[in-house]
Amino acid sequence: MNDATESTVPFEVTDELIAEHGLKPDEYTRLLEIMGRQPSLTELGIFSVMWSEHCSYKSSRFWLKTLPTSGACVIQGPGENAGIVDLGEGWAAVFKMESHNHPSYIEPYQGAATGVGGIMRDVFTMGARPVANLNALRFGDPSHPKTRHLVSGVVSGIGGYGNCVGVPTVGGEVNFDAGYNNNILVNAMCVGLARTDKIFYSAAKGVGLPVVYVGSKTGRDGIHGATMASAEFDDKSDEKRPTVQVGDPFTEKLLIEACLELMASDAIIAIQDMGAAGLTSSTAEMADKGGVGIELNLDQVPQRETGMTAYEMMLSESQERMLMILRPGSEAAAEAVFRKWDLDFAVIGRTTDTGRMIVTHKGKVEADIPVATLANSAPLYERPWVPHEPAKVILPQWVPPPDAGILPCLKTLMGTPALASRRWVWEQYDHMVMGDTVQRPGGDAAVVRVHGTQKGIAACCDVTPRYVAADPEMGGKQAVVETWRNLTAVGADPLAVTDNLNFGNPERPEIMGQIVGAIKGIGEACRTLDYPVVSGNVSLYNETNGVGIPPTPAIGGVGLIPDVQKMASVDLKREGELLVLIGE
Amino acid sequence: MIRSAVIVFPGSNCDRDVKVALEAITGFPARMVWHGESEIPACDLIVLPGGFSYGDYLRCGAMAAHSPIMRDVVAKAKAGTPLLGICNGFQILLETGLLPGALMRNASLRFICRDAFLRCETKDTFFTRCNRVGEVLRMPVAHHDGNYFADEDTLDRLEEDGRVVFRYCDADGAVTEAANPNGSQRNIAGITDSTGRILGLMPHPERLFEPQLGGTDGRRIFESAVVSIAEAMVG
Amino acid sequence: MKARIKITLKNGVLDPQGKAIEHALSSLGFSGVNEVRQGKYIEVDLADGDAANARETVEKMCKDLLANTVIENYDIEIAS
Amino acid sequence: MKARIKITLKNGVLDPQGKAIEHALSSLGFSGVNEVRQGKYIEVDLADGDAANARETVEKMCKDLLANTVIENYDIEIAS
Ligand SMILES: Nc1ncnc2c1ncn2[C@@H]1O[C@H](COP(=O)(O)OP(=O)(O)O)[C@@H](O)[C@H]1O
Repeated sequence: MNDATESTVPFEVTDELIAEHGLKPDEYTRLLEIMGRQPSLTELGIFSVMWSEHCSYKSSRFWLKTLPTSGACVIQGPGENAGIVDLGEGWAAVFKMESHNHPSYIEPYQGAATGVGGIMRDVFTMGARPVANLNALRFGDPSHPKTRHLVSGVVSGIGGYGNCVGVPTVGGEVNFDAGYNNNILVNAMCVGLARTDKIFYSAAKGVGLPVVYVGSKTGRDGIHGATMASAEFDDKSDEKRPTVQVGDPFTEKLLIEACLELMASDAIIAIQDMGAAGLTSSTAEMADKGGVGIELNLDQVPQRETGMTAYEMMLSESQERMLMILRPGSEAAAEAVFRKWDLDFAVIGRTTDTGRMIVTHKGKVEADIPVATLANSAPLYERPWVPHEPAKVILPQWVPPPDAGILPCLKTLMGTPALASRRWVWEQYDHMVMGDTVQRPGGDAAVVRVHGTQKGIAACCDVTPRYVAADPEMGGKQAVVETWRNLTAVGADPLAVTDNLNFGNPERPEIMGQIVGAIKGIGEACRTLDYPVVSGNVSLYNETNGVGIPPTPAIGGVGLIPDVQKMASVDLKREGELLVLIGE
Repeated sequence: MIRSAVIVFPGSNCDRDVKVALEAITGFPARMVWHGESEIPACDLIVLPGGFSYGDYLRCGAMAAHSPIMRDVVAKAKAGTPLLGICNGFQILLETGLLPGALMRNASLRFICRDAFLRCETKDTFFTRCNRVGEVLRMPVAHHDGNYFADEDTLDRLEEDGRVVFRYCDADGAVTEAANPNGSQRNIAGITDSTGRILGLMPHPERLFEPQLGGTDGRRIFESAVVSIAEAMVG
Repeated sequence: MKARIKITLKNGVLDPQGKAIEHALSSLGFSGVNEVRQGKYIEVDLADGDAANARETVEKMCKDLLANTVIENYDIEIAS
Repeated sequence: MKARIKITLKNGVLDPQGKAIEHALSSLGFSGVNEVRQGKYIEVDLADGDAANARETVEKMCKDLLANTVIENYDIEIAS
């Protein structure tokens, strides 16, 4: 063990410092055992983000493993930046959904915008051009004083980012419930298109390879963002505000074009976006997957601010950045591509055969950690849970018919926030850019053509939290099945799903019971329908002062329409046509 | 052979859409020209596409108007090469001064993406010769800054010279306030220069040029251009 | 009574617009630009003629609406 | 050397953003607001230490790029 580690920042490990890093006392003990010495501040920061709920899935991983993730169409299941399914004739759909709940509550415009930016990076990282964005949004009671501000900020943030990048936002859902008054949900989904022989992965396979940083410069953005995303809110959360990140969709657009341009050559061995926990998790994951060590020289990292410490650079969540492992000798050609698009490009390190992640800054070793341990040592909790007692069934005949008559009731229903038209939302999204939107928002599922072909990709997202609250397992199934129905309704063959599991504090057994129930339900429905889960995201601790959100496992479904001429849509085409009701 | 060129700025995002429409309608490949080039190869039509050049930062179109390629765009347009600016392209045309006025933030302050109806006000331009005056076309708008502004004198002059090409209207062709999606003065959706060869418009004709996309009204602008080009070739 | 309000991004908050302007200036041939930051400038014309009152009102306007205090600072100048 | 630039809409030019703010202020209960106008505020940090030079450069930046002089005025303040 190398114990020459010095920190440029003097510090003392206090209980507060450990707590501030979101680590429990026993987790810190475990860290000490792994390191065999006291960690430097940078090392403490690195472990804290890697072990955060957000990065490590420590509460949900045990149950996520029960989901069906394989199937005839699956090219890549969970475990990479996004899932991939085969569309035939050399085409693949790459997709994933991810939450940006906490940041969006604190700064709705930027929080939502950076959520969209992040999920698009997950998709184009794999070699896909993003072709459709969707989003699942939950807000509090419409009459709550904050709701209006949050809705308008989130919607314009999603539009502001997606419209500028030029990827159509074609679908999603918006709902209101007092249970989200203090914890809104912003789940963004992106679908991309790739050629099956041009898919890129994140494993840094090979020793002595250049580690390359591209995109925007690093600033002190969102330091601790990843741990914040897993910490409960309290009334003092206003104080955490400066960790908000600002998105730069213009740079993202350039980054997409530059990455896709370089991907057309054979220069890239591995690539990964710097999402939550930025440089830390991208380097750790790439090195771990490749079975190599990695050396970083932070002096080479493009910096936006002066005097940044190693700690800050390793934890920064500055947006619009990517990390690549290049084939030796291709640096100059790669650099030319990024310079053409006015993006930063820097070789910041090298892969090694030491199996260690060694971070140096200003001539000092700031972190020296075994890669495999760092990437795989996160605690795994099988948290106690209590099965949820399903709510009593209510039979229709128990509900008295309304006095007012059907028509006024229908009008009232259509005017409620739950059912009212969402046109106000999707008209703020450019849903037609790229010229392939053949079914616009407002129907059961959106459809975009596979560019230059007659194939269509159908996508939708759904969940009804009320059902999940009443019976997590049934509610989980219902959400999966609803996406299935929506895809079939436009004439698509459903292929696979992504999910975004939004819940309260998993350390409470009744919440854990909801999580377990919902995952069981989702798993069963997906297995039965041969409709595998290829990617997803978990967002826990969505609660304030001990009150959790309604359980909200959002499901994003993707299907294939072999010939868009045969697509179906909701609009009634002609007068005098027959209406048929099928099903029970 | 019809040679069209689409200028690509950093942040353009309707460049491919326009290329696809141009190629489908003219039957010939369209050339993409990077903003950093200094010259556009000789061509019969130049298009400045929609998008968010330079992120729409500072003012929409302001930075793109200073791109190296714009010197040649302006020179060629002044020498008679037809020039079409769509959405962000229209904003760029105003920033270069090739067309008068400015596009301000939408009156609602919101980005708006939906079909709009346009009344064609003149057929005496390169891009509308196949239209009827008073004809109603359906075309999508998708913008945050499409609120056309010019001072009263300029507006009067544009009207007198027949340079207002399209106005927002309802499905029946009535030019009403309710049909105005963005607060544009006098419901103006598109204007031309005095020669009728430079057209700037906010709606996107390339988004409705084939039945699968939901309509074909957008074709008309490109078809007029094709007829005009063919006629110029015949002489 | 006029209030002139400058709204600027807090230190360290990314300013994509400023960055793009910086870049555009340099490609226009302006050298020696270290940094550009873009903010908003708002003029509010108030009926109230009392400067102290006006400042207090405008302060509240900034907090409630004009500035996004999560990422922005504001600076108020009252002119008669 | 820092240049502070205020860019405002010319008189008579429609200001949708100002109008919307005016409206929002009144619905928040702020009364007595005659008018609101929104402009831009840009800070340029220059390497050059000479105030007269700086003003001239920034003047040119405004004309060339920062302001659209068809609809906007600008005002430059040089601070050291
Ligand atoms: N609810 C879920 N269901 C299935 N897979 C999941 C779920 N949540 C996360 N995953 C998978 O776990 C992996 C890690 O996800 P995540 O940490 O969100 O990626 P990122 O590094 O992009 O943030 C991904 O491959 C993701 O698809």
